[in-house]
Amino acid sequence: MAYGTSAVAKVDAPRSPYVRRRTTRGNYELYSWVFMRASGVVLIVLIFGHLFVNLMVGEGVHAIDFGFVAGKWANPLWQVWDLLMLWLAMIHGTNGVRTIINDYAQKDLTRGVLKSLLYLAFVIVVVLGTLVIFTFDPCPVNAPEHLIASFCPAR
Amino acid sequence: MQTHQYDVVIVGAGGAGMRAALEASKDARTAVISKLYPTRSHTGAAQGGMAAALANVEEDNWEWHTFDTVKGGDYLVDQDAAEILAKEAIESVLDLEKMGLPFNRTPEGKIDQRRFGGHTRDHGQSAVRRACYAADRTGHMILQTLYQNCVKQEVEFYNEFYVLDLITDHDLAAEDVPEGVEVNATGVVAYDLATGEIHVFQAKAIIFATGGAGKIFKTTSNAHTLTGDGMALAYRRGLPLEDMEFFQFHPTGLAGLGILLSEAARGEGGILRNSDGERFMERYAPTIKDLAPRDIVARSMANEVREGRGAGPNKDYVLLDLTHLEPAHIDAKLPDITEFARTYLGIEPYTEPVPVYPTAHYAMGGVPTNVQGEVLRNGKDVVKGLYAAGEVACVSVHGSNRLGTNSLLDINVFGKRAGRSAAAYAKIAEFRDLPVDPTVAVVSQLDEMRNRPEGDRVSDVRRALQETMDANAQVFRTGESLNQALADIRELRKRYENVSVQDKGRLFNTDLLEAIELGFLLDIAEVTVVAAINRKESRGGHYREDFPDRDDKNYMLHTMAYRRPTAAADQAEGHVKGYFDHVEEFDGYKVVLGSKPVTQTRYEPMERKY
Amino acid sequence: MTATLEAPETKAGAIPSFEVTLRVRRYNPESEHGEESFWDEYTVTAHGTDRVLDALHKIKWEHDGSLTFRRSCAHGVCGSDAMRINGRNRLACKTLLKDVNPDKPITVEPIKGLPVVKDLVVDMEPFFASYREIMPFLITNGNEPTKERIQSPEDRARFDDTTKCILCAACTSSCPVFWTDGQYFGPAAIVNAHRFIFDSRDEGAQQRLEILNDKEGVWRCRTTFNCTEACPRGIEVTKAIQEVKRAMITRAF
Amino acid sequence: MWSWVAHRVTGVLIFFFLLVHVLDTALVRVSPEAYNAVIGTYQTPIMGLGEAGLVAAIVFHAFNGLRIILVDFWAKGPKYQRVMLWVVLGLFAVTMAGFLPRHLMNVFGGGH
Ligand SMILES: Cc1cc2nc3c(=O)[nH]c(=O)nc-3n(C[C@H](O)[C@H](O)[C@H](O)COP(=O)(O)OP(=O)(O)OC[C@H]3O[C@@H](n4cnc5c(N)ncnc54)[C@H](O)[C@@H]3O)c2cc1C
Ligand code: HEM
Ligand code: SF4
Ligand code: F3S
Ligand code: FES
Repeated sequence: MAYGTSAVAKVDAPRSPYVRRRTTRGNYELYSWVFMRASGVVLIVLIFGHLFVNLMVGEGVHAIDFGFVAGKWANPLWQVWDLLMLWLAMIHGTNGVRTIINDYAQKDLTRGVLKSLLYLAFVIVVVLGTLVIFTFDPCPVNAPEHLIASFCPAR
Repeated sequence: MQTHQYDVVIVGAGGAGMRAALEASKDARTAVISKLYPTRSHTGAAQGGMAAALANVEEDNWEWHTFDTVKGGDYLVDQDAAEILAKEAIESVLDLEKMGLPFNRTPEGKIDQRRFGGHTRDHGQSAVRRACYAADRTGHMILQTLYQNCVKQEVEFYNEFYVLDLITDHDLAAEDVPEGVEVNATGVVAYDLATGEIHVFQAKAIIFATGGAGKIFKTTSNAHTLTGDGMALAYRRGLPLEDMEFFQFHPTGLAGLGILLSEAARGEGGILRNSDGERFMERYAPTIKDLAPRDIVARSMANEVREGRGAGPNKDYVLLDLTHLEPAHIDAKLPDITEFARTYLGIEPYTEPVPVYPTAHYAMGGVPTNVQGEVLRNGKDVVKGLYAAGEVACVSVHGSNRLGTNSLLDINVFGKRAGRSAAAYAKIAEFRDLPVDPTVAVVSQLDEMRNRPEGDRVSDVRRALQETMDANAQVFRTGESLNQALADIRELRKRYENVSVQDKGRLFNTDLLEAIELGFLLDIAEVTVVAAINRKESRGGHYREDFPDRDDKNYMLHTMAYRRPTAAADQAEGHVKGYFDHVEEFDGYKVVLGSKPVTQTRYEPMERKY
Repeated sequence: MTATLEAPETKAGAIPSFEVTLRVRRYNPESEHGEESFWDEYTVTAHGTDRVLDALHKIKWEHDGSLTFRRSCAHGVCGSDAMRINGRNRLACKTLLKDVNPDKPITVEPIKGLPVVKDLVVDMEPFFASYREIMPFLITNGNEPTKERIQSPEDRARFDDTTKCILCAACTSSCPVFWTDGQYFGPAAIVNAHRFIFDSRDEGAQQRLEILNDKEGVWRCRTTFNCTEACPRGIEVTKAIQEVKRAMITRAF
Repeated sequence: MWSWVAHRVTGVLIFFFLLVHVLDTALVRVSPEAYNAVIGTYQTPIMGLGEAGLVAAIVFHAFNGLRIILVDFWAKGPKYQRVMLWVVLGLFAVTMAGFLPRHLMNVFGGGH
């Protein structure tokens, strides 16, 4: 019956005690939880549709170029489709990353900074994306002819 | 050292302690001190049920329940207390239900009841459904429910605090205090496990509810922490212990392990069989067979094994057969205990019988109290401000053998009573001065133990104690075996003087506390054996092969064991020449036995047949 | 009726024994290791029906008295000895050595996410504080009935599963969300809230739902199922949490 | 627990891709040349593999997301969570089996 003390590996010292910092009640987390699920279901349709059209139909990635995009957005269905996808995915994703930050950022400061960055990125991307979809001009005036869509008057 | 002041201090947070706390904290500033987190007390291990003549499923009344209790206890029961127990049972079950306890229900939605050993209708005619239950975790639900209500009432707890001394204004183990002189309990000294600090609690009223002492035996259903602390502390202050020779051995412990399989298994139809497959209880108790009281069943089982009809490779256990029951029924009524069989023995109770053997289970004796929960210091005087309830106490509702389901009842009925009495007393009483330095004894004991450089191991001494108790003071006892046990205990006492602990730290030093607990175990084992040697008859849980019959003429008395200075008189109250006049000398003190009459109201002792 | 194969043999000598090594993560601020945790390895002899708790006792009683852990009942009903055994939370008294592959060293660590006090002992206060916060007691209005409250067996069955909890903290301390910052109420508190929310006699469900509708409440649960796998009482913990979530949604919409 | 870790990781992965993806798509506003130049890099084999990984991430995240939703709203969900995880992995394999050959052919084969 052998017994040996061996201080083999060093491991982290235990954490110091804590208490729950504050109560933060309200329906916010509830709505965000429901939203994650609702948007998830809708996103499945939107994203799979998107991927399918972009990557699977015809020649896949190789078919994508300016003309392809222009052609798609000429159709209001795809405009709405992509807009919805953009918004839902961004809100869903931002909310998801927010939870993750809440989980792992222990210090209030780190958490604040990370979240600010997150929301900033959210605003930039959503605003930019929306603008692009709405102000998109499928037939820029001075673009080389071979790049633009076949239905443009310039061709 | 820290000092606290409370009107009522309760030691122990099991069922009895918390039931008392719920009562006391309504009217008095109350603290509960417990060496375990409350929900970890051993009340939580109780499985089968809690008796009350609710008559929800069949005709029943509290008088029948009283009779069964008296008869089950082999007539050594104080009948006034048993009446209270049976009468107030109904209210205490309803109390628990109102506190939220999720009892199993009848189809009409009332509290369901089931059969249990020794519970009969019409004074022994046939088995009756009297045990109220919540699956096979009734104790768990009681403990949880009481704790929940303590949370609701914001009861103050000191968890993982070990009470190591009782402070009284007269130390009866050292001085001679004549009958009638007032003795007061004034406080307790506790040890905070987490920090190693000593705390003194001054109180107007103190309630002991520290539970049992099963760890004096090796094979036991009791927790590692059931080391008889409360009994030993009272005993060391010279307060008597009553009826300690009566220890209940539960018939169905998992063989070799002692883990309990509730009597509910038999209540739901389980059958005991020997190696021939014979339902041997038909021979020993033709009327109620497997549901006879525990002492009878345990003895019958031990007898089967002794006579070579045990099962297994060593023929050292019998079998509990549930295979004829529907698996769905087993799952609904006995989920936990069948799980034990699977986990610990790898046996599937649906299809295989389970190996069982008697296991040390319940201390019928303890700190004597009256029906108000007040602790007695002899046959009649109470210790002012000291109360006890639960397994630590002996109101003597269990006599020489407790009926299944009567203990959960006991802790509720008498826990409540003790709590109420203590709060009422605290209202009229004043705080009494503590000695100048109340902690000396405890501190020096701890320091000595901690500082002893090398010595015997605590675990070796404890194992030796448990082994001799199992071998010599178990289901079958003789004068010879008991004297052997006593000799061993004397020997072990010497070794105990010399044990040392390896952990010398202050923080969470469980090594040190195990050493202290071993001291309690030795005290309890000593009284148990001395009392057993003196009782030369067989009654209930105490079976002397050299005196196999009950002797009402000479022994229809409660044993009262007093620890006294060597110089004290060799007679205690209740001295009966030739019967209750045993004196046992130890180094530095002696144990003097006396007696206390049994209160009889309406039931004359009869032969106990089932 | 014959005895079965695995029937225990009480006679010494007849019992097959084997050697088993335990690798215990220790922490003792009073030792020379100070605030640093360290590993100790012990090899002891064990028998067929021995549990991890028996092995720990053997170490404590025969080799190293300073090894510290909590235990009481020794058969899985008091909830004292939840610990991390080979990376999984279990009760030491319910884990048979032969079921955790005794051929390799068995690692034993304190449960995660609660402050360690000494060796395998953690500070349970934060855990019980969360429990107390969810008002774990029956709340009723109006007059008490003279006899028991009536409850049908079906209504009683509704919350049976969650009445089994022994507050061992195996679940909460296995939850990766709880590990992150310890602010989450944790599955055990929710289980105990569930026990009352779905008790037909109780009238405090709204208040409890309100309490758990917290940033640190049920919504932090990410259905990782660790708790369900850890629960020694076999409670379907995640299911209970989901039922509480659904009750909140029904209430909000 | 590992399904949750994977869900988390894929979620973050997709999120960062989305950021980049919106930005590059925004280039269509700048000029067709710029857009095509960037999109052109998507068509290299390296990016093609990356893209396959992304699709894998989305597919897993999506199916596992559905599993989570079932756990949340279907009373028997928690009971069958493990079964459903296998179903998710199965569907994932099937979908990828349908997608990968085609995609890789487009990336590597294509002859453009
Ligand atoms: C396995 C099993 C099954 C049972 N089944 C049934 C049944 O079905 N029906 C029935 O009626 N009875 C049953 N019993 C008996 C019954 O459960 C017990 O007798 C009863 O629960 C004892 O309750 P208690 O409150 O007196 O003590 P416990 O519940 O044991 O509580 C003791 C308390 O005292 C504290 N304590 C002890 N020493 C100290 C100290 N030195 N300092 C501070 N605190 C201390 C402990 O921390 C604990 O809180 C069973 C017993 C066992 C072991
Ligand atoms: C394709 C359809 C999608 C479905 C069905 C889906 C579903 C879900 C669900 C149900 C959750 C909640 C998980 C939880 O609470 O435990 C979730 C979380 C998340 N999702 Fe999605 N999602 C989809 C697409 C996306 C997209 C496109 C992104 C990126 C922009 C994304 C990023 C995230 C992130 C970051 C989380 C947080 C993960 C976590 O907290 O662990 N998801 N998703
Ligand atoms: S739910 Fe299970 S794991 Fe969690 S505390 Fe209760 S018994 Fe322990
Ligand atoms: S482990 Fe934690 S995340 Fe939810 S399912 Fe259990 S509480
Ligand atoms: S010691 Fe009680 S649960 Fe393990």
